[in-house]
Amino acid sequence: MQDVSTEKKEFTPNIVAFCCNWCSYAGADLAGSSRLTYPANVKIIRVPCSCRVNPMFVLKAFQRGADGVILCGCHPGDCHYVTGNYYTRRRMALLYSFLNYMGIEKERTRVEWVSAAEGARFASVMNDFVKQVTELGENKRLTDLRVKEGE
Amino acid sequence: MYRISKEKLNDLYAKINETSGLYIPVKRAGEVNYAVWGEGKEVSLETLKTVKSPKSMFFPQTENMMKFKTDGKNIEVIDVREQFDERRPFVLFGVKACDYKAIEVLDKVFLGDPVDSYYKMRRETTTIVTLACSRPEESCFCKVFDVDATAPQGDVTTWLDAEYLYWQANTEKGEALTALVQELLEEGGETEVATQQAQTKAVIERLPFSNLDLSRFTPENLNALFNEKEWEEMSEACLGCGTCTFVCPTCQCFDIRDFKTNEGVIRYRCWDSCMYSDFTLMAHGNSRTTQMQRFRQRFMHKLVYYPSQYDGTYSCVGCGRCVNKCPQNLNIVKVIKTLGGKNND
Amino acid sequence: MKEVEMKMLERAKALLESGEVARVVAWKKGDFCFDPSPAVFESVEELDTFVYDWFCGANLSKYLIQIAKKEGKTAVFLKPCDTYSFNQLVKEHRIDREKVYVIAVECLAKLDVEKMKAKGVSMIESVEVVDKDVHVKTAYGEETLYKPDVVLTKCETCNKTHQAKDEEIILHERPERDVNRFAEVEKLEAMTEDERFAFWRNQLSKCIRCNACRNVCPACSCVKCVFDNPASGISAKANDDQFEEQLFHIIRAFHVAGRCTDCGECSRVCPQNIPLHLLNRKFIKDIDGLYGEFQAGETTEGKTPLTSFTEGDVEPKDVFNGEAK
Amino acid sequence: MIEETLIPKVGVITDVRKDTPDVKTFRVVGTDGKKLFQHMPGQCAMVSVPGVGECMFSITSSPTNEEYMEFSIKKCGCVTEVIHAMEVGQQITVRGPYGKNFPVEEDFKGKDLLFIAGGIGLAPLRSVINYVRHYRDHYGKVVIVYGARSKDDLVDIEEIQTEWMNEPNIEVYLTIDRPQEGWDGHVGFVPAYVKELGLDPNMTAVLCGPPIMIKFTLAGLLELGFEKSRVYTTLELRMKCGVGKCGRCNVGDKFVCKDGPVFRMTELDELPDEY
Amino acid sequence: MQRIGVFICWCGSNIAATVDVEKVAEVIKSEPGVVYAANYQYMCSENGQQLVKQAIKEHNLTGIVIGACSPRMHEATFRKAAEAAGLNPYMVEVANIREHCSWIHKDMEEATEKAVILVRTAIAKVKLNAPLMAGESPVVKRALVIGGGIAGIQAALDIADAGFEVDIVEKNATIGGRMAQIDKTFPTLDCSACILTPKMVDCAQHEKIDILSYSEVEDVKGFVGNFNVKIRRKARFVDETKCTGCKICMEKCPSKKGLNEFNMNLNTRPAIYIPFAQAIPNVAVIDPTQCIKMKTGKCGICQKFCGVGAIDYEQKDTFIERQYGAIVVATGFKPISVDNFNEYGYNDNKDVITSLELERLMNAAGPTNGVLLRPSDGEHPKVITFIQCVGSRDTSGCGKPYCSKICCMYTAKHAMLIREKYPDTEVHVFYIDVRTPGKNYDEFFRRAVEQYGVDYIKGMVGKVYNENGKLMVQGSNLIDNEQITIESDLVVLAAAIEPEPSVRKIATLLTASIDTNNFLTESHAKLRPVESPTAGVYLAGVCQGPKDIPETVSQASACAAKVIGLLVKDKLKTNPCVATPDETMCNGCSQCANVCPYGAITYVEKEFRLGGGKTEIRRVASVNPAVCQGCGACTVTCPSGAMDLKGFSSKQIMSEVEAICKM
Repeated sequence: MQDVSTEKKEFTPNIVAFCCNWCSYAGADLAGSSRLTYPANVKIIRVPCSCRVNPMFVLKAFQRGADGVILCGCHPGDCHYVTGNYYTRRRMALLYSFLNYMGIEKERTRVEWVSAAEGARFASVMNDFVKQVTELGENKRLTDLRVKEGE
Repeated sequence: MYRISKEKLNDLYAKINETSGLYIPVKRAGEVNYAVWGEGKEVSLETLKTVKSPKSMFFPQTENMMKFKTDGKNIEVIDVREQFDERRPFVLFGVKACDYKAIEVLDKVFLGDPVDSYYKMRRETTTIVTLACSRPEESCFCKVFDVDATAPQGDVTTWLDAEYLYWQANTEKGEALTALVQELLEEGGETEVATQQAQTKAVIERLPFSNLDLSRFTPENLNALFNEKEWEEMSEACLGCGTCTFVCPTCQCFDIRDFKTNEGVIRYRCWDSCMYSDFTLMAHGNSRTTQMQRFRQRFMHKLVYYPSQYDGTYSCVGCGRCVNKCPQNLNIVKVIKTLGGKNND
Repeated sequence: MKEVEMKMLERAKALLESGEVARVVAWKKGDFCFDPSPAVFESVEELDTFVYDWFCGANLSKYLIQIAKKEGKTAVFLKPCDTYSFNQLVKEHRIDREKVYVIAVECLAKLDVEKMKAKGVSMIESVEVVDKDVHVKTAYGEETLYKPDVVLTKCETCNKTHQAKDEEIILHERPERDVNRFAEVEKLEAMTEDERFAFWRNQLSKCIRCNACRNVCPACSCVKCVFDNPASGISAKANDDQFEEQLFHIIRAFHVAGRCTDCGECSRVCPQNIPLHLLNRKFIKDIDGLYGEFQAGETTEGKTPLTSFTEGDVEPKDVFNGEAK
Repeated sequence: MIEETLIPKVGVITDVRKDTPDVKTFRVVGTDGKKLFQHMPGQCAMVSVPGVGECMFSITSSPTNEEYMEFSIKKCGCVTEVIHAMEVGQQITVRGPYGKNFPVEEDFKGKDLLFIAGGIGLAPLRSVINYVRHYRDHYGKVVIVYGARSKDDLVDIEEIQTEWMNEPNIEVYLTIDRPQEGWDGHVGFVPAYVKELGLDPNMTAVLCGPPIMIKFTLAGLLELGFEKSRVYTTLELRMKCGVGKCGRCNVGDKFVCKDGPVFRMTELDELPDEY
Repeated sequence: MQRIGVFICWCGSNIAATVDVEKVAEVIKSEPGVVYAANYQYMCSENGQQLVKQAIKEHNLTGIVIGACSPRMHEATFRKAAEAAGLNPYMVEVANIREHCSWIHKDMEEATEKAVILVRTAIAKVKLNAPLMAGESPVVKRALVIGGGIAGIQAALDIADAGFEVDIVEKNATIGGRMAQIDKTFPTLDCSACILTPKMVDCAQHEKIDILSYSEVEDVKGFVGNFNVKIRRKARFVDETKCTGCKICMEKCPSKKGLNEFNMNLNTRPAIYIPFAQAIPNVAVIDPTQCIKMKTGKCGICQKFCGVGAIDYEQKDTFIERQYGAIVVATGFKPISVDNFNEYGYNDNKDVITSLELERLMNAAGPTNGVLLRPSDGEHPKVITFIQCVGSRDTSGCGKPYCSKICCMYTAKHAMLIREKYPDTEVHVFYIDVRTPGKNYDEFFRRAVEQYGVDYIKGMVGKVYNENGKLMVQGSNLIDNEQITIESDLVVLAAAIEPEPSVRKIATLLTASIDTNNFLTESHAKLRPVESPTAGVYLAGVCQGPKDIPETVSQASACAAKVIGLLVKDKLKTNPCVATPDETMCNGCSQCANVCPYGAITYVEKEFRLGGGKTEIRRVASVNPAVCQGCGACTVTCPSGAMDLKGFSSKQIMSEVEAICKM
């Protein structure tokens, strides 16, 4: 596993990760308690279920300057709420495909299923995603320039 | 009077652009709107009606008014108008007679007391070059509002025919601009312009809406007009969108909103429409709850309230954009025909 | 067309006279031959201004949300494409089917006066359509246009048939055509990301946020739109900021995904002629490709693709251009 | 740089009083500790919390107060909710003054004055009442009728009871809608009370309160023989700019922000019924 | 003004070694709204909690943020502490600066910076938190058990023994289910009826149990604690209260050619019948499709002979409605139809039978009185071949993709029983794998092979065909790697089992979810295996997944324990983090109800003021907080944003997003 956080790079992307409380958030906890590393620019927002994530939240993140948004939930079939992540899967498949249709780089968005037992996978997914977004560079297409005005 | 051959227009634009920004009808993604000129842009002076009117030159769709820096409990107000000083002067090019009249309508609002400094600063640093119409269409009715489409005012008036753009300065600003581009101009064109004007006027006479009767739209009839039962029927198809408002050269309603940045707050204003259901919505009520009321407000404002506030000037200039653009074909002409007076039948 | 109009008028009269319906929703004449408006007729006398011609492109179904709530039954003339919107609204409990009397009327495509004008025709006085020829009389003379060039964009690829009717007035059958309504979407999909971005940037930069697309859209029937609601966190007015332009159209397309019947009104009403239907069609194409063909408004019951799922659905990462990798 | 009315001044909250369960009065001065600007009774100001929004409020303190100005604000929307959560020392922005004031230096001069207020409607009247008190000898008799839903909803009851009621030549009549423990004053609605009091119809009257109260009180006054031309009230509509340009607060050809908020009843009669 | 208190935990050196906790507290102090910020070695300790409580009181805090370990660890702890200090427990947010920060980063500066952002994010959220109160709903102290097999019987008995009323709804004329059809049970080989029938009798005699046999659930409304169930009592044409079970009607009935379902149609029964001798209730039922009187109007013999006048040809279905606090679904299974498997020739050869048919052929009360005779000619079979995995683990589409779990064991049981009773019989078993996990199971299987000499052949059967009256079983022997053909007298197919088809309707009524194989889905595969996602609905037996008798009984008892746990409560506390619609914005479009896995959303018509004195009636969503589990699926489906989730509101999440992005 490559840990990109140790490489000093000019551009460090800002990554927002939405994690469902029951699987992925717990997976992230396990990554922590296993002392696995992933870059500090990944920040996690806890939601009850991946199906709570509204496309508005994803767009809001990009507006406010996120360079990548990743959505993590239980593996299909393992949803704490039985069917939540099935809806997530459809919504996000369509949303991400649509964003790409509008010319937004598809590497900026991702959905991953991470169970509570997959701490290592959580870390490797995050490392991989950070690497991918770093290579892509800054989000310029879906950001609100006003946000950074005055900086 | 001067003229410049059409082939040389690009040189004219480039010359103007050396010292001033140039705001001119440009075709982008199939539609012609006023935009800042630049090399390679597709200028379209022939287009009779730009989708948006040139009002956005002085009253942009969105405009930052000030910024706030907040630090704990403290607020600092930052005046963004200082950027105006550094701004280049502008030339607004190709304004039709109706749109020029519309700027006069806006002037009364924004330059009246208290002066709107944002508008004023833009207005003062802009030279307006108008362009006479030569091929008006059925939705035009500027004649009703005493606009002469063939002889628009402005700092410079121009006419366009198949070969030349004819040029006449009217004001000091206009003279200055003329001097700047003098090298590209040659004398002549009086007869061509006169011929074109005569032809166009003849067409205007024949336009279906050229003889609308506005006689009932007077302040005395305000309440009577307000209470007409026809408003209900006229507005029943209204979607409550803002198309008519936003393409209108005289509509000037705006909203003031705040946007949170990482550092503070930007307070900006943006176009708003009296056709929108939340336009007059307050926390504890709304003075115009139905679309009929909002529809009535818009046309009463154009034809009665505004004239009552500003010496009888209508705030419609007959450009016909709403006639062309209303999704459901409602428009001010239908209102005038219904309520304007007996000579409309 | 005249015959159809006469028949419709006859029925409207009969329905109003007999008291079977309290009102008829249809179109009324405008100032020209090409600018009819939707209208509600409550008496036989009012029918003087009734019209049904080549320019009645407006979809009447959304008006029924409010109008059908009134006392008594409402009759409405619906073209094939309008019936899908109507059904979708019935499905979403916005219209009480029992209170509406649907008269299905024929449509052989509607004309777009803007396209006609763009062909250089102005001062139009009358229009007659014979087969594929559009004969236009203008103040400057007569011209003939090729009909497929000047129909509304939404009619170009339409193959819709009436999905709801209590009776029908159809004198001419419209032949089934072999058209691919996704051709334009596919063209965009074939572009590079950068090209697509440039395309949409160019188009959406024209947007003036007049909300015509939203307000005309039968799927956008929210009591209060998120964009008008300060509490939603994304409310906005006429911002011409790049992000806001994108946000509005992305969220709008997403909100109607699975519910959009592809009636094409959004593109018809856009004052800047932004091809908004290409946004909605992308969702439709993706849904068809990924989850099986689905046409919103075919039925008045059942779930939409976004409110259902299968266990084997494709993973988001495997979706590209509407197909699973 | 030319002046711009839309750019506000920064104000500091120096005092917060809780008047009723949903009304608080905020005292505001400039960052230099001085009063932000001069105004006349009945005029309004735009108060804002950057990032939240702006709202128009009538200035409730008297112009004769040279130290500060006050706003009595009822909690009823997102801006007011945020303002209500503010504490002493916090800053807000203020711009104004806007609108036409009560004709205190013209029509009111030398007249007997009747002030009738309901609930938060006292806010704009406080300014004019205290102005009149300050220039007491310029005016005749002063009668104040003030009512609210309950005694807890009477705004500024302390000032009324300790100052106004103890002043000679000022008659104060308080009423609440329903009987309440600890209240031994009048009980009943304002319109009825006004009729009960049998007031002198030659007074110049100012009405302020909820539309329904104004409607019935006006009817009562007319019955008593008051003339419409000598009855004033204030209107409240949605405002954004405050200077008659943004286009939303008009009633017919009048803008409430610019031509109001003070209107003579006869003026209102000429306007279309849309407020 | 909000008054937020922030508490940064060192967690000994777990956090403090990588995050400069003092600096975090210092930086956070100047955040708008923060009036108190502290750091402490162990926030979760008694002293740490005390610090929180004290600060809440002293600084009059309106919300607190704890920067510490994962909220999954101590959120509840701090909520309790807050509550003890008089602050609503939901005004607490935890910033995870251990698992998500100090433990994954090495660089102190970087980790400290991140910790600040995480705490800021939590502050942004807590500022929008609202005090939440857990709601309450009453509990009806009666349970419904759907299905009267061993699962239903066991669950009902356990619940009733705890003192609660239980109704068993059984669609057949008697309870007992599949277990009643089985001859012997593995691995003990004791008689199925001997252990089942006493339990059936217990049910019948239990004063708290009401058996509604020959009945079906028609409609279910309500929610956990308050289900309202409509039950159809099918007409049995015999008055249950009068019939004594004397069976004289059965003797006299002239129409005796009905197929005996209980015996897998291997013999016949009269039109009026009691399914089997020990049936509970011991009451006859008339098959109206077979009864001469009912078909032609002539006959009426049973009525003539019935001593108590119990026969009523005019009887109609009746409906009863009852309230329940909890529902146990125990609808059981059926063997799949083997018609699809042409290769085994089931339809063409009478001597190709299924395992359940074999059970009846070996049962003393069965069609052959327990003597193993083959169906075609009544001869003793000398060579018997068993084929396992018929339709199980089958991905071809003909069968089921799952393992039916019980077949290996019952086939071993059959083989062993046959070898014991008829030692001269040759027994072959074709198997793919033999799966024998379970107490004494493998030993049992080995006994069959080693002690009883059953011939186990690893391999698949390609074809069974009749050649000169002999059944030729052609298959492969994978161990010897050869094709073999076994000439057999009887072929027994270990058919897969599938959920009883009626479960689909019941699942719909209960809004309980069902998987692609029609098994009911449990709330959590590991941790809540007996609960349905629909609160108050529990799953017992094969309706939830293949299992054998001991497992079924365990699950039934587990269900009972869950039901008892629910019914002992007078009121249910509901999760306050539930969805709520803003009715003024709701379109009533039903999209939210379409995605709700719990059926928590219903619609009501409400009147709204429009202004100007006008009103309108609109259909709006209404969420039952007792049923909603707070997943939030509805909130995203709602286009107008009318539906929001308490505790995770859109505004809260968006303000978290904003705080995170502001680097």
